[in-house]
Amino acid sequence: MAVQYADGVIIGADSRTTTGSYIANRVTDKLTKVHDLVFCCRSGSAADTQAVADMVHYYLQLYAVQEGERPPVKIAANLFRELCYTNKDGLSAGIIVAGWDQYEGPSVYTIPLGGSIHKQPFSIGGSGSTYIYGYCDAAYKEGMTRDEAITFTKNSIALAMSRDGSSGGVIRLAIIDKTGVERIFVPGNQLPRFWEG
Amino acid sequence: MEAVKQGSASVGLRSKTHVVILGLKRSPGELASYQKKLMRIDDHMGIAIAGLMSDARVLSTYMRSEAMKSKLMFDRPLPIYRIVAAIGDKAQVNTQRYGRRPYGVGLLVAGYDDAGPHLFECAPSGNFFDYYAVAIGARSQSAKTYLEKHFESFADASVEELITHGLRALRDTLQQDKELDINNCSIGIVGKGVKYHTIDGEGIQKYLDLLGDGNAAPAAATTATAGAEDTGAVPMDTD
Amino acid sequence: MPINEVKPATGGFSFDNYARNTMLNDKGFKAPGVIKTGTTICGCLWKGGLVLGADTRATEGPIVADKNCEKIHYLAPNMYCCGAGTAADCDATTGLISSKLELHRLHTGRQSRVVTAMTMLEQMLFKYQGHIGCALVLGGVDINGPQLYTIAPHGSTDKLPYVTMGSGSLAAMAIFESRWKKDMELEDAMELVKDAISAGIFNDLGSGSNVDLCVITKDGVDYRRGYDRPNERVQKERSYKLKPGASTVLTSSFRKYVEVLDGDAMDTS
Amino acid sequence: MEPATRTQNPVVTGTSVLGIKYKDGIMLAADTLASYGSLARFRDVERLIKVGNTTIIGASGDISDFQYITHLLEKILIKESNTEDGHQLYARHIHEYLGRLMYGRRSKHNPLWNSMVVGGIRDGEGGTFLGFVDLQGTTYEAPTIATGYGAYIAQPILRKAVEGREDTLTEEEAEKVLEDCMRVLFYRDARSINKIQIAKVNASGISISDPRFLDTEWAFAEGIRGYGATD
Amino acid sequence: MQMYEEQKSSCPVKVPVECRFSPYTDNGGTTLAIAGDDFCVIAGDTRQSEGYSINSRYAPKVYQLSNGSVLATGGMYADGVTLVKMIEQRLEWYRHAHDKQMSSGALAQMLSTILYHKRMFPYYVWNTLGGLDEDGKGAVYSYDPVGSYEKQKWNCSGSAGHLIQPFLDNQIGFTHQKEKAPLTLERVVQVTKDAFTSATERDIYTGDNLEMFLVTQNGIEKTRVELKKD
Amino acid sequence: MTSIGTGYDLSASTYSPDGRIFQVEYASKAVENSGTCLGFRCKDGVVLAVEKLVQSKLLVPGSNKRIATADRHIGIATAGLLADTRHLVNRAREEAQSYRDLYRAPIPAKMIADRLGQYVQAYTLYSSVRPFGVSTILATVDKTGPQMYMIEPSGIYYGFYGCAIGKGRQVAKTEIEKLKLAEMTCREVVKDAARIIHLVHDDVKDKDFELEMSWILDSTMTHEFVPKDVADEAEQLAKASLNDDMDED
Repeated sequence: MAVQYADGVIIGADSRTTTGSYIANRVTDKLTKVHDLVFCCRSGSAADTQAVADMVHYYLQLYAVQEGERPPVKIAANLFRELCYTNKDGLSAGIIVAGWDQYEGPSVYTIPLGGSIHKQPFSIGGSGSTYIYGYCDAAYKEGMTRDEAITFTKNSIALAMSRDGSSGGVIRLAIIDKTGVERIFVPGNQLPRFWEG
Repeated sequence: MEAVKQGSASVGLRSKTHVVILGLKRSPGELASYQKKLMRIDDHMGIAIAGLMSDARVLSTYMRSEAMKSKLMFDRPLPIYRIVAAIGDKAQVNTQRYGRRPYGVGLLVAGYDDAGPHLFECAPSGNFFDYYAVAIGARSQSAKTYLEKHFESFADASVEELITHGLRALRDTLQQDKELDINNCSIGIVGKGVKYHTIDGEGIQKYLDLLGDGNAAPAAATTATAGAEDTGAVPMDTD
Repeated sequence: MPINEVKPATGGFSFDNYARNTMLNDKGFKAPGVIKTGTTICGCLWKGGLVLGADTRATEGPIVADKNCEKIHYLAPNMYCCGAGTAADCDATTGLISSKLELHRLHTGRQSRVVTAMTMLEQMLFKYQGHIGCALVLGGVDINGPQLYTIAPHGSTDKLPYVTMGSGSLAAMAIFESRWKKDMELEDAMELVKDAISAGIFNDLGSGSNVDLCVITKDGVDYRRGYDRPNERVQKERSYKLKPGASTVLTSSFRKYVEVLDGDAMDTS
Repeated sequence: MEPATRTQNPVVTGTSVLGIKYKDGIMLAADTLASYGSLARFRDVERLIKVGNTTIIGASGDISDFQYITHLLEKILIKESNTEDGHQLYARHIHEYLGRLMYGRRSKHNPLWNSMVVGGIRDGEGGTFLGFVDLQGTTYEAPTIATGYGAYIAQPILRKAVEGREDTLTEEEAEKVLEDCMRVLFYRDARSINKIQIAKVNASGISISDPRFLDTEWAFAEGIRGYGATD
Repeated sequence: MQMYEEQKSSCPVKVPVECRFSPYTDNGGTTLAIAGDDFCVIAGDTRQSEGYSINSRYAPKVYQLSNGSVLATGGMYADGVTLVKMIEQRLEWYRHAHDKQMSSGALAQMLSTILYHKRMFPYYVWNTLGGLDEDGKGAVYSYDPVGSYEKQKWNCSGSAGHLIQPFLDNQIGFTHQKEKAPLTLERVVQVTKDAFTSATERDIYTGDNLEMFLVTQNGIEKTRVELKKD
Repeated sequence: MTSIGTGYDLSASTYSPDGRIFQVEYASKAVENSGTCLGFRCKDGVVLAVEKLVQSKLLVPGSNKRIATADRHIGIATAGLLADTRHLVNRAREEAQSYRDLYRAPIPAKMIADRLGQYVQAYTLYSSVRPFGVSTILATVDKTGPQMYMIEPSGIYYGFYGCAIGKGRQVAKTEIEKLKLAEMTCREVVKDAARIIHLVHDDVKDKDFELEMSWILDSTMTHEFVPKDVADEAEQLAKASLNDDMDED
């Protein structure tokens, strides 16, 4: 999940990796850095998305060296799009790209299964996302503060984790703004449970 | 009911741990073999019958298949009370419906299960009774009289003692000119740690020997005669 | 194409017989089974380094093909790799990567890094899209300290403080999940890995026989082949040595040396 | 021949059930989740039940089938108690019955989609009993039993803790090992939750605990970054 | 929040995903029977397994049916249990009718009939029946799941059957050997133990315990030997 | 009008000229000659008590129970033919079970009474069967609280607070009427039940008897025999009060 707020973006994810219903990794870090201020969240085949992310990581490093500046989020997102679209038959990858750049500030892009690209104020994806579309649409406000956005992200992920068997573990958040990246970690035994009243 | 009384007598008695049933076998004639009086139902249960053999066969087949069902479904020996009650229920229906005749057989059911030893009598009326000791069939009243006099000592009796008591009770049902011998009676035993088994023929001799004088010299006057039962004094051994 | 034309080998896999094999397979001629290491392999970090562990059973279907095989493969002096899956794939893959690393070391003159090995393995497995059936646990110590990775057959990777793979991975993971702690002592870590492998040996039929361990620290490697042998065979009741001449002779025919009448006798000098 | 149209699939399902023998009797554990596919749909379903005064059963698999089985057991127990002849069905008998029931249904190609653990007093002579039944009618007894993922994840821990110690393992130790297993299952089974129940049969009778939450450990994960080269 | 799911085939971990119901399963295990002049040894391991998991280390699959016959079942455990229950019922009715136990020859024929009656939905069981025949000689009968049977002197079936059978041919049958050592009970027991310890080494479905029934004129003796547990 | 020799009594499907069915009346006779049987509906449950006449000393005490359980929450006490009782109890069990099969809940009191009543009545309709020779007291607790019904051989049933059937019913009824059942607990009523049974028992005509008592409490909803200590205490009190009465006489 990724959310854009006034000064930056927040991306967050649970930490569960499953094979069937076996949890192959319960503390996965699904927030993948592809450049200093650009991250992605991956869903689908782990092998495919990791390979794609590694390639984008490589291209962005090349870009940064060649252009002499940090790559804009849009450039990163389009690299993902290109790889996913041209190899759509061989890949199973749904990716959210989020980050901050000097031209557009914070931005969030979604590249779903077929390889299309969509710019959105916030984006959710993966198997657990279907459980929280309603909540996210209701709770999202434009121009949230940083703290509001953190709470919104945390709550949304926690809700999905509580209902989706394929999501779970801990919540990892990364807050990206022009100053850099801050990581937040919510252990599995301290998840929000506000809905339980 | 009368069919039961026509049948030769069967006697049953039990201690705290064992049940013994005894049957008096009749032979239809010199050339015929003796009729079977005891039937094994399962390792923990056997019956003695008085009355129509064909009815007894129907009932014993039913009992045997119920015993097997219990083993199949629950892996447990069929509780004695249940099968006795089931037979009672079958018999009751026959008493209430037109076009059916009641069973012409009385059963003594001897069994040992989790709840201990059991001795039941199943009557054609659909009634059944849980006894310490009982006798059915022809001239069974004489045997009952004997049993009533002695039953208090049965609880702690050994199997051997039970058998001798049983034989004595059985002897009291004999017609005057008859005597117990190894051919005309059979014994069924079941109890704690003892699977149901019968003693027939030669095996009985040693118990007959235990009866002592009573058997060698038949008691002088048995007032009980067929048809007219009497609770009058019956000579008997009191050890 | 002339049939006797021989093309030079181009490297990689040969798919020449693919069509033939598919045809044979369709007609009911099954390809020979491959030996798999239905396996328990695992590794965990401790205060001063890491410990890798593996069982030693190799199976071919329900049959134990090798009771004491080696599943912890050498990659580099500071790096070992446990392999599960098709034995040949594990051997070939680790062998290939180990030689590449060696060349890389000769080229750079520096110690190999664990991420380098991991990236090479990952890219190779991803390239073959799962057709190379090996699941690996990679452990090594370099200038970034001790690191532990798993690489699944399709080329996905995980980096974790304790990992398991193979058919006994659930059994071994159960032991780690209930007993692993951060910054353990060496003895405790070895005991834990031994127990994790034992859990696989005794609960997973694909795993069995002995426990191999490999301790890697910044100072070097301590490879303990047969660290624990809980499954020694009992003494046989009888001896089955047959006496010479035990076999029945069905027919016998004796012939004299054949004398060569024509030609030259063979020179036997 | 008629195609196997009656063969359904499990719909609302429960995951692992664990059972062990210990010094004083039998202990079972299960979580309280009923999943609908991967949806954690009902989080308060009790999958451990009491059957008579000497037996407890834990079920994984389809919940509707389990409710039906519960009803059948209730029926035979009522029949049993109605007769008032001093007999009762002990764990061994219930296990046999379930084995026949499940086998009978599998033979009609219409299985009851469950795996069950049966624990309790063996029979009228006393002793303890721990047995397993599944949808194909497969039955067995063992000192430790685990269904579903528990067979892979919990069984190694249980066997290590219990095998050979059935007569010395204390109630506290038994409870702890079951909790440990349920925790590991929560870590590793995507169809589980950390809300569990524990049931016991011992000399003082049957007790089934209220659902309670397990504490879990995640702190070590804070420093983990990425999946490989990037960090 | 993200899903991050590996494709099922991408991992060597065999995850049991039940999709379509199969009424059959294989619970593994090995059984053996050897007939001597006046005795018979019937044995089986006690491991019950499913896939790569051990269900129980002690789930006996060799059953005493009468005072002269012992049946060893391998394959699907539930079918084996059911089959034995069916046989026991038939034996019970036989006993009610004839007041004696069935001979092993009659039992052998009856078993074949019972198996063939389920020709269209067979019991998935490999049976080996051992005991003493009417003359007190050891007899072994081996069956396929649908009732084809053969009287033999020795037989081994189940998961390690093809490993042990040649060994028995050599050590019990002395095929192609000049000297045939007398087949004593002691020798048969030793060969049986060695057969099972060896099978345990190489067959993953065999292990845990060996249960042996020694049938002689004096009755049936049951013994247990531990096997390896890995 | 007497039935003897008229022929109107040979079939349950034959009315006599004055509108009676003698078969049913005969069945009632069977009940009237049976040991007394009492039922008390009190504020926290229902108590059943039976005077069971013992025919032979060879019988095992406690056997041939006259009170049966038809479902966890249903107790049945009867006067009349024991074999018929078992038939009826079996029917009650089937009815209770079929209700459970469909609704997965215990059958309500009125429902079981109605179904049994209809069943008994059906046996008065046909010449091929004879009526039941039993009167039944049905004790149960359902969601509306304790309930008690009595079913006669004719199939008629009524709800009662206190009822008595069998030999000693007249005396017993008078005694029961003296009790304020709606204010009493089962535990208290048990003592009165024991006392009344002892009171109505005719030492002269009848042989030995056993007192059978059961209850079904609101709190447990389970029909069970009164615990031995409670029953023994009640029986002792009953004997004592009987002796007192005699002393007064």
